[in-house]
Amino acid sequence: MNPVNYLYLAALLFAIGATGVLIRRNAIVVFMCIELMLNACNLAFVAFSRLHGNLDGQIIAFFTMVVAAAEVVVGLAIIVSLFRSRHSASVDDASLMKL
Amino acid sequence: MTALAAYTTSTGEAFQFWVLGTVAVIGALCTILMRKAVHSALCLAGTMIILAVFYLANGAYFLGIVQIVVYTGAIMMLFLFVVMLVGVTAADSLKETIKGQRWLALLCGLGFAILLFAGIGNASLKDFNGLAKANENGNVEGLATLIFTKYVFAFEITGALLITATVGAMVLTHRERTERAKTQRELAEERVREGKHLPPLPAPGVYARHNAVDIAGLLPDGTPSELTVSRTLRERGQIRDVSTEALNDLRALEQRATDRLERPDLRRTDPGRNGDGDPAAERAAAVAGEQTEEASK
Amino acid sequence: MNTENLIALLVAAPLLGAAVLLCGGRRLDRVGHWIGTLLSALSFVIGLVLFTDMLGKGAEERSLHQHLFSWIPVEGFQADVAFQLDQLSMTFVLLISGVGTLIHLYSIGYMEHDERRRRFFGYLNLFLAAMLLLVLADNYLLLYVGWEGVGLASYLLIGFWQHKPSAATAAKKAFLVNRVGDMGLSIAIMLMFTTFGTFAFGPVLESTGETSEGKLTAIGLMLLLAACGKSAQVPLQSWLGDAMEGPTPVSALIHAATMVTAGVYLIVRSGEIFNAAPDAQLAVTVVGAVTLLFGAIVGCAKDDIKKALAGSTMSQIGYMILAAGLGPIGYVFAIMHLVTHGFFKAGLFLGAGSVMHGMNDEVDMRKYGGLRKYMPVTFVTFGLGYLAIIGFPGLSGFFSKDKIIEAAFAKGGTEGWILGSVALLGAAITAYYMTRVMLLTFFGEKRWQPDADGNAPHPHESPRSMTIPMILLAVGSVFAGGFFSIGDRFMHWLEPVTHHDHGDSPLSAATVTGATMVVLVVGVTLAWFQYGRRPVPVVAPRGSLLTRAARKDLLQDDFNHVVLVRGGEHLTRSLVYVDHTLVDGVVNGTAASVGGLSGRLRKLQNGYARSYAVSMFGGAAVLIVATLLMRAV
Amino acid sequence: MSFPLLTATAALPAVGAIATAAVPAARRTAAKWLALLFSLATLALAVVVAVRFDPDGDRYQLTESRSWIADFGVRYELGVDGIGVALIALTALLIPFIILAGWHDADPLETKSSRWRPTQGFFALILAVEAMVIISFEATDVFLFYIFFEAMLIPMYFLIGGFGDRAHTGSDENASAQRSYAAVKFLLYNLVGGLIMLAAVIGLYVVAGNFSLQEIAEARANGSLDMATNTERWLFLGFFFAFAVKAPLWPLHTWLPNAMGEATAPVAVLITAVVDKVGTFAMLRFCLGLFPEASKWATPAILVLALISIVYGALLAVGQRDIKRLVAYASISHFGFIILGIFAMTSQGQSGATLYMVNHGISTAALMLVAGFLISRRGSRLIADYGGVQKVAPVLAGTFLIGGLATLSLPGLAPFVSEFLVLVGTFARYPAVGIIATFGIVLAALYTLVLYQRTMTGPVKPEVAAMPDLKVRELAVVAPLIALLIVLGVYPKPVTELVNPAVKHTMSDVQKKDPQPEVEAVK
Repeated sequence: MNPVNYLYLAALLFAIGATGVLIRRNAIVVFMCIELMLNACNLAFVAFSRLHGNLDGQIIAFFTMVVAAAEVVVGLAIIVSLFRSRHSASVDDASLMKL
Repeated sequence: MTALAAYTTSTGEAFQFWVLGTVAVIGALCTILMRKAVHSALCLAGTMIILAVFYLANGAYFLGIVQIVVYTGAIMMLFLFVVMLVGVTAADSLKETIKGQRWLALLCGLGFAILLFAGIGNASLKDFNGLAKANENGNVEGLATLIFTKYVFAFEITGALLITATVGAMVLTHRERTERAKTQRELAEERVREGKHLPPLPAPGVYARHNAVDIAGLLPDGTPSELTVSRTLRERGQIRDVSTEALNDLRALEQRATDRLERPDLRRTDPGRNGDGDPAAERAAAVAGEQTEEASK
Repeated sequence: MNTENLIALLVAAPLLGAAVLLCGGRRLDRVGHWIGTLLSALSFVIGLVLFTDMLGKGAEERSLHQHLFSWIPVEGFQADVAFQLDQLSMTFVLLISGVGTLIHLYSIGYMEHDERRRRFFGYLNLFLAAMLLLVLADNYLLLYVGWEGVGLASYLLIGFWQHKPSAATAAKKAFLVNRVGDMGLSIAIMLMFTTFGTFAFGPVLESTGETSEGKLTAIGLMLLLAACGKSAQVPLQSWLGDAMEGPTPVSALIHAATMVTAGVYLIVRSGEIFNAAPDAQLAVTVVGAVTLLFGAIVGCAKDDIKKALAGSTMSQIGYMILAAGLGPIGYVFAIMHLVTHGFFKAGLFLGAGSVMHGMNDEVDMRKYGGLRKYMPVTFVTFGLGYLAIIGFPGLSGFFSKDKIIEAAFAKGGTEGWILGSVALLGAAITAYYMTRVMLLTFFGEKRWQPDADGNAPHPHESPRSMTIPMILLAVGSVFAGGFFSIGDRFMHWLEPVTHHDHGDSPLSAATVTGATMVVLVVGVTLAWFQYGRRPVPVVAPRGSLLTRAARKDLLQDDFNHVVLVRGGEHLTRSLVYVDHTLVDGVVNGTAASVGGLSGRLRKLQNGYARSYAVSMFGGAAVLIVATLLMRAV
Repeated sequence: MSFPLLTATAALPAVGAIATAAVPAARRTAAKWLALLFSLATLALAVVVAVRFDPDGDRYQLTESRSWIADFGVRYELGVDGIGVALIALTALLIPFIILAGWHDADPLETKSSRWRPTQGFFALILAVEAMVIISFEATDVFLFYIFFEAMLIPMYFLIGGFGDRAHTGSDENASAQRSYAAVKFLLYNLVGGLIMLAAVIGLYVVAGNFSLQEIAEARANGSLDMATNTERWLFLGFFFAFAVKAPLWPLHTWLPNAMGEATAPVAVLITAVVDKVGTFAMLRFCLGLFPEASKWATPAILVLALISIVYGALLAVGQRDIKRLVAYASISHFGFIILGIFAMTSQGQSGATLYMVNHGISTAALMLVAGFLISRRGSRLIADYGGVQKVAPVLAGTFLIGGLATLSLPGLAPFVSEFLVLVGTFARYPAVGIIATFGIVLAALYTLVLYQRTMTGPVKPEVAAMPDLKVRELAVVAPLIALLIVLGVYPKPVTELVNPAVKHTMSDVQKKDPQPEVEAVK
């Protein structure tokens, strides 16, 4: 088997995650989908590091995880405060981007 | 160890890839298709664990572990906490509100997938160097050397980022109490002034058949009083109702009876179940459904 | 001293008067009229001085020039303020300032009861200045200034009683019709500029030989258009009748003696151009002949004494234009008739004015009658003017008009015959309508009517200040013609400028004179039979078709009204509409459509984060595709 | 480096504007006097410029040049030729009269609070406009010119929209609605023109590499910079469009009647007599100076448009019911003459056009200001509301008549000289065009005399029976203008001498020779 299949898998997961971001209304699920996309990227990085035979890819993946962690923390905090204020976690309720 | 993550892959790895890969994809699909956030979270967790396995298979041992510990262990748990906060059983309806959004989304996703596949397919990635050399004196050591030499600034900055994120989260969630907390006396006077229920709020469900926090207590005339359920539950709409409880149990009994005695099905003619429109009734019905299933085991 | 420097003073004196009187304000009300009269008299005196000085010189060096300053110095364009005083201008100067002074004098009495008399004299002086500038200019552009100046003065004077809407309208009409003529003049000047590179009289007139006849014809026709406007010739004659709304002295000075003859001056001055362009000349003669009859016919039908006289003015100027169109044969006689006409027509108008003065400003001749006993001086002077204009042997009109008829025949060929006979016919009609005026006014029984305020008229002779000018003019109209013609004085005087030549007339002078006498008698008797023997109805009878048409200026006004005024109104109204809807609408329409488009576009901004996300995602995909394609290419 | 005279001339009114705006609300009269003082000082400086300018010297004089935005080769370059001097003098001359005429136009109504300071704003804005107009007459750097050409719109917008004619027809709301409509229309039209010009300016920079008028012109002359024919034409059109909107040329004229109708009479004069002149001036300096070939290419079309403007404007003037709109359409007709003279490309035509800019400024100012006095007395702009004024207010009527006669360019008054020059200049090259343009003379007489007859003559209307005659202040405004009209009509030599050399330069720019008369007559 050619390890490139990992890349195909990553692409598939990424696409699925993206679709999820687009179709789900629940902010938490949207976040999960984003996590899914990030993980797909990580998988790709890892596969690439295997491809190139050095560890930089893994480093990047590592950083991605850290950043993802930070992002999740902040994001979830936002969701919580949002839920407090309007008792709902639906992204559509926050349609304030229109005047 | 070095045998793994070679430039070619053993049949074992292939087998593992095909099996786990399928599961991972299914997990991802479930993540985006489950109606309840908690289910999505669980599926996602599954997918992530599988990814961790793949990391290991690709010679990224450290990452594999971190994946399990940090992601599946920390982040997903965080998710679950929030989900609980927002409501475990709260299931969002899959009815799309924005016109054409769903189709556009699917189109984009599909198109993007095809695009990536095409891209990867074009790039002829045949010869994998494999990590044998890179990992020869340990994967972790290799990473460490890189992190603390080449990527040290990035590392520091990431640390700063984490701190900031933590502080940010606290700032966001922490609510400053601006006014003095009301004393009991003031609260009492306030109640009297408003003239609604003079006594303090009743404890939930304690006068009812079930001592459950999410069941409204019955007033002397037998009608349930929503006041007795805590606000959060009320807002999540997770109040269960004594009467519906009883009815469901009854129905379950009858069901079993019919099953056993092959009587004609009564559900059609049952007035209690046509709870369309009113969401509370819907939720009740859903809950009832579970109850029956549980009961039938 | 050098007399040339006096020329500017001719213009300056009345101009100063105008300035003083118009800016002076009320404090000059009591002396204003005297200032005006004195200043016009002053320019007359200067004219006399120059005249005597000119007589002292030989015929050739009589043309004086005075260059004041360069007016419009522009690359390749030379316009100076410079004067030229030769015999022709001299004649006009004397006529204008002389008659002008007399009429100033007359106006003192005539306008006595008008509280705006000062301004009236200011306008009169303004007119004199402009008219003198017109005849003294040594280039066409400066002449144009005078030309429009007199137009302005006549506008102001016709509309002097502005509170009367009719007067205001008449003034506007006069100015507008004149403007049409002025257009001709300015186009002529432009043509001269492109052809000769200048528009000074000297260079232009000397180098007529060097250009094509077509150009000269064009210039000639444009000049003719100008002359038609100013001299009330067909087809631009319609304003003169209405111009009688002005005070009578104005009618006498501007619309009889001087301004209306400016057209004749222009044509005679541009003689060389016309000599070299026969077609233009023919057009001139035709216009003259037509107007001659037109005016005469109109004059027959009018009951308003001033309008009748206006008709006659028109027809007399027709004579002059006709003569001027005849070329060197006629120029001299055109000017001669112009001068004599100046005398007797002014006299007639002043007489009419004095009659109206006595009859509470009644103008309808049918309400006069038998006035000879009540205002003898007026009667006598008017009568002399009458005899002069109909060409009674020995009086001014006889000589001048007779000569013109001769010249018309002398043109030769069928044209000669046609023109000559037209002129004769005109003479007959003149005799008829003038006799009619005379009889209606001074003979027959009284047909006086009380005026609007109900006070019956009691005719009386006018004050001295009015009668003296009338007497002087009467003298002029009696003797001027004879004085000019005996030994052809006038001809020799003007010859250096206009180059006279005797055409070969098919008829002998005697024959023509005889014919004139015959038609004269016919006309008079005809009029006497119609108005002398029978009593005249106070209310005008319906009259024949021709009469009714003539009363309405042969329907020329109605034509103008229907075609020009109505058409113009519709045009402007529709244009205003177009401007508002179309021109403006296009712009506003664009604006509206842009607004609509943006309104439709903003629907995309539904504010839902997810749909924005879709577009971002799609955009990213598109970008990747683009980059891949770039890579591929 | 000698004293920067031109900068001073432009800066003085700007300083004045700031000073006037800074006057406290209570000291209203002080603000007026301050503004008048500054405008007079500017006039003095303008006179100095005119005196220091030597007609026979080189083309641009009193030049100043400082580096400004070095990266884009934008320089702060000033310099005047005869035309510029004439127009600066006109501007500086008219502003004091405008201020004096608008003395009470911006007094606050009682309803407003005392903190509201309309008077200061009004006069400050007028001075600001003056400053910008003057500097755009001086700028020899295209970019510098463009900036002030556009910046002019801002104060003008507020002058039109903020200080409307009190003598409006209909209710206040209605009036303010019309006013803001007019102001916005003015702004939009000119902005669109300006944007297109901006594109052309950038294009010019791309082609030529700098913005300096002189350098580009020289480079074009000695062939070191040759534009492709199409490039030049597009750039020309870009510039010309903006100037044609400002001028205004048919069919881009419709903003002018609204603006002049709704603005107060002095502001209307400011628009038509001062600001619009920048458009025609710029055609002469930039269109012909930078794009001679394209100018020649576009001439036929422009001549046709100018002819349409002349006849069309005059006809619409005849059809107007509103005095100020009538004057506006008359101005459109006159601008047609100016543009005709510019693009006839004969020295008579161009001298005439320049002279016409000056004379039209003065004559329109005279007519419009008197009309403003009339309107302020009766409180109506409709011609039909007047009649017989001449009997109750003879001086007003007289001045009005003289202004009208100047508008119909009566010989002896200034406009005649310029109009005739334009006509001759046009006729010399395009006889047919010249003849059609001559019809404008008759139409001008028509609308002027009809206006005078309807308002001034006839029986006295009861509403005007008590109308007072011109006051001293108003007479002080009108008399000098009329005197100037007469003087320039009889002795225009000072101006023509100023203008002729400049015109010679422009003619050499477009490399055109005057058509020679077929007969070289003996002089």
